[in-house]
Amino acid sequence: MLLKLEPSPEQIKSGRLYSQMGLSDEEFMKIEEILGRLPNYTETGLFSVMWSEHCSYKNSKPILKRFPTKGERVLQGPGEGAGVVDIGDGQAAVFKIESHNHPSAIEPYQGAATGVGGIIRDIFSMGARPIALLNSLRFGELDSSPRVRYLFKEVVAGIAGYGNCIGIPTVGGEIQFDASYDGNPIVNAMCVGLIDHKDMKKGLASGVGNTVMYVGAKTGRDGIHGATFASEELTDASEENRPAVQVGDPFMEKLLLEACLELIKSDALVGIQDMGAAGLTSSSAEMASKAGFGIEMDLDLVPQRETSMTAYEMMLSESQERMLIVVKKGREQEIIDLFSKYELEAVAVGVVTEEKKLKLMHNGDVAADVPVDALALDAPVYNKPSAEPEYFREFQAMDNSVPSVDDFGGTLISLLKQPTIASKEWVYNQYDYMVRTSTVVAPGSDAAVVRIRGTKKALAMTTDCNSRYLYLDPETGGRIAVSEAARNVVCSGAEPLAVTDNLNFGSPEKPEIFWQMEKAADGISEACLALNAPVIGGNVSLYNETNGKAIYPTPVIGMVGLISDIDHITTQAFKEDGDLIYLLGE
Amino acid sequence: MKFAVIVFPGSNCDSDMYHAIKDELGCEVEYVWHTETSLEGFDGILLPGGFSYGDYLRCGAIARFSSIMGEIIRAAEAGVPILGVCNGFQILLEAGLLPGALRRNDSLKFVCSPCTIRVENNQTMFTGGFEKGQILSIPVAHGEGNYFCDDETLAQLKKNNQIVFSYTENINGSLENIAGIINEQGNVLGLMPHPERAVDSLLGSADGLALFQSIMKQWRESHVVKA
Amino acid sequence: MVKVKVFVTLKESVLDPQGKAVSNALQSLGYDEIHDVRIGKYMELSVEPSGRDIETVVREACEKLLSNPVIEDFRYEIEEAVIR
Amino acid sequence: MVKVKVFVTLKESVLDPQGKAVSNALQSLGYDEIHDVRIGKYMELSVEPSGRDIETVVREACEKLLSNPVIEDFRYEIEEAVIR
Ligand SMILES: Nc1ncnc2c1ncn2[C@@H]1O[C@H](COP(=O)(O)OP(=O)(O)O)[C@@H](O)[C@H]1O
Repeated sequence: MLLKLEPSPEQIKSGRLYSQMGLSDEEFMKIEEILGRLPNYTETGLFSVMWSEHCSYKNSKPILKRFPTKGERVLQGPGEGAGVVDIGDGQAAVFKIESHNHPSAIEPYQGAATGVGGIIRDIFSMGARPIALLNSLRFGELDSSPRVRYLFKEVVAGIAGYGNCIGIPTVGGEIQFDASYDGNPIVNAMCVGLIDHKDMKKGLASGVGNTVMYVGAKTGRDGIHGATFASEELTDASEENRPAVQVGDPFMEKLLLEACLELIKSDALVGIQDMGAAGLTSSSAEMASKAGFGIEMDLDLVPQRETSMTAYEMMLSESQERMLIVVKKGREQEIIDLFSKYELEAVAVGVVTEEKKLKLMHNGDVAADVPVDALALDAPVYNKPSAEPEYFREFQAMDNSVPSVDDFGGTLISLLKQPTIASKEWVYNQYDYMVRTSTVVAPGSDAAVVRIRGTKKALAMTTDCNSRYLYLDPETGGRIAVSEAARNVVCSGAEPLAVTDNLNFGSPEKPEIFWQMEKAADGISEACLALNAPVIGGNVSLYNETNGKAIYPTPVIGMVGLISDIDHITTQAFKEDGDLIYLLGE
Repeated sequence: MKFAVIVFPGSNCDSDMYHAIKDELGCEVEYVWHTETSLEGFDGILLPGGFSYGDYLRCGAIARFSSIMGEIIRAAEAGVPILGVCNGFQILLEAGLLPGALRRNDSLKFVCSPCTIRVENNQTMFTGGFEKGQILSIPVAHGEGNYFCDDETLAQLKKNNQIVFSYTENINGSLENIAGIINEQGNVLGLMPHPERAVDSLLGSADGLALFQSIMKQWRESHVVKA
Repeated sequence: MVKVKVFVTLKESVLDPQGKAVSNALQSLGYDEIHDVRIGKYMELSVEPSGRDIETVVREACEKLLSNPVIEDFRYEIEEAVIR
Repeated sequence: MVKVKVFVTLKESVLDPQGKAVSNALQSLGYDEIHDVRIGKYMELSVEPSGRDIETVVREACEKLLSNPVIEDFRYEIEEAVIR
């Protein structure tokens, strides 16, 4: 057998090899202190992905603390795969938004497709049936370069390709074009699901002796270090040292979805979590840490697509369409049978242990042995310095002026021609927005409306964010983003329930960017409080910069509202000749 | 009358079809998993849309080897009404139960939108409830709905009145605007538009309901005669 | 293991919209000398020699599954087994 | 006219869901000897000889448009011009 030579612990330290994985000198010292020894190569890898911004939120935790997360309807706030809000009759809505900006910049079709696949897994790993998808996209100016057009075209095709195939309608979204996104597009995908309260599941690995099982696609070398990659800014060199790109398999995920929703009904299931960013590492460490237990896994048992994979590669792979589940000891065969009906593999790969450690065996050796809390809970948190940017002071000092318009008709037409304002039919006609035959209000109106079969209820949903406002004044812009979402939901006849947000910003190492994050969060919080629409989950995507230049601050707001009677749905279009038109508000 | 909705791995309009039959038509219906080998007790067979086997290789190419297909072919010969919608149509073509093939849309893009089709033949067990020439609003959602067959087959289709539906506007490049065809025997219909998505005016159109009603009516009549 | 290469192409009489789109794109990129593009599938199979005649197996697989005779033609090449 | 054949295949470590589905299907059809299927694209170009080096033109077209270097590799064969 071919053995790959990995650097020794001493070489990792003396050669500062950890820094290539995204760990700082201080972080490496902290790891050494936690372990009381030098970490080996695999262990260094585990820490590097778990302590990346993408998994640990080390730079954004102080920001997220500002959000109101509680409310009388909230059944699950931030901290699980997705948030859950009560919608009455023992039912709940489950939703979350997720970014796939960096992968989409490199390989737009697969980047967008796997983004959709990932957010769907977040929903069904909670035990919910996904019922709708939305997205929020940003690109450079369309006519600025063929590359931008290519990104746009392929991202849309990737979203369509995945959502259409798996059979979840893509019912809404928004798109803006602006030069600030030239080299760094924004691709955020949101999924909404439906669940009965009694079926809610958590990502918990509890009960000593219970079995840890791996289900779904085999592990390959794709996406190794994706989480770290997502936590770095894009440079021209990114093209070369990018990880093997993940390819989505929506067909596999459709089978996984149906199998998992059947599994949820089984009392053999203890916990379930999807393998998203940092794959096997984050799912195992988080499930164990949250439950207060440990996990021991034998990596030789992990289904592998490629030969001679190392422990490091298996643990860091971001192969798609995989889940980690914990089942009651002795009930494994039932689970294997259930998955085999869907032509899927379910393999026992480990056990829950008393000692709160993640212990990995590979080829008969201990490949890693680290405290789970050190990976998951005790990741460093930074309070980055913040500073009001120069540009903001200048803008504030400027006088308000009203633009003078002579030719109203001409100006209106030229506005309507702006790609950001123009009809998005070209985009949404590529999305199957009707599958599941519940889409009452299709793309093209304000919020989309999806009925809940067997009831009079429906959910209204939307994604919104005008990042230009946020650039000009992040606090006011944040308030506007939430208010716009709420207006869209209300105009469809719904009462806002809750919010999921995706904080897309530049590098938090820059005080001006961190300031934007703080202010935007304050604005969002204020509006959420005022509208009684708490934040029940979300995602953070930082380092959205190309060669040092940041995107506009883009905290995308996803909002879901409840319509209690489908007879009260309202749509955007004028209905009849002679109807009166009113203008409400200031 | 009792319908079977065949579920292949990757089918995703199965529940839409099921609810159309159960909730809107008010008829008995059951899902049948593709590994089954019997369709005993069913009076109508529905192959729903979706992406069986991910539409990998060619749409419908892999599904047509499912074990249930042997039974479907037998049922076709026995005159049982069989309806294939979208991916179901693709499977019927691959299985040779209908002539021709579907290519990628000429736009090379997936198209989902409301759509109008014309009833070209109302003398079938599926279209008895329509007028000839009637225009129906039935949505489409497909990437490969561009119908093709050779000249000889086309001449046959025309001669036997097998072209049942055509698009009023060619949305995908289909030969002669063909949206749906029937077999010579008249009991196997395949079409790209989704009648099961047009059974409730809340969602935009209920024009598809009459298609299912026609099947039921025909069945009732033939069973009254037999009884 | 014997490596088999399978080529599936659209029949000549069948229009190839994808090929046409690619050839237009090439023209607009300035590759005027490229006139006509036809796009098909290329498959590599690894076949373990069994009792059956490999050529029969491959031909059957092509006829039954890998190509659709209504619109496609196929061709295959069977490579000599590589000795390691 | 020179006929050029282009083969575009997925890079080795990139998942090929399509190939996997087809190889499962072949197995269940009883072709147990077919173990592994990888599916790629096969293109035939007709190139009119111009002042430019044909190989350069083809390579550039492959890099720029016909393949996606992030996940695919390509290979081409240039046939001798056929005299009619
Ligand atoms: N911007 C945000 N606002 C609120 N909650 C957030 C935000 N970003 C992340 N979270 C929450 O932090 C938790 C961890 O998120 P994440 O690592 O993205 O989960 P996953 O691994 O499932 O993608 C989730 O519960 C998520 O909802």
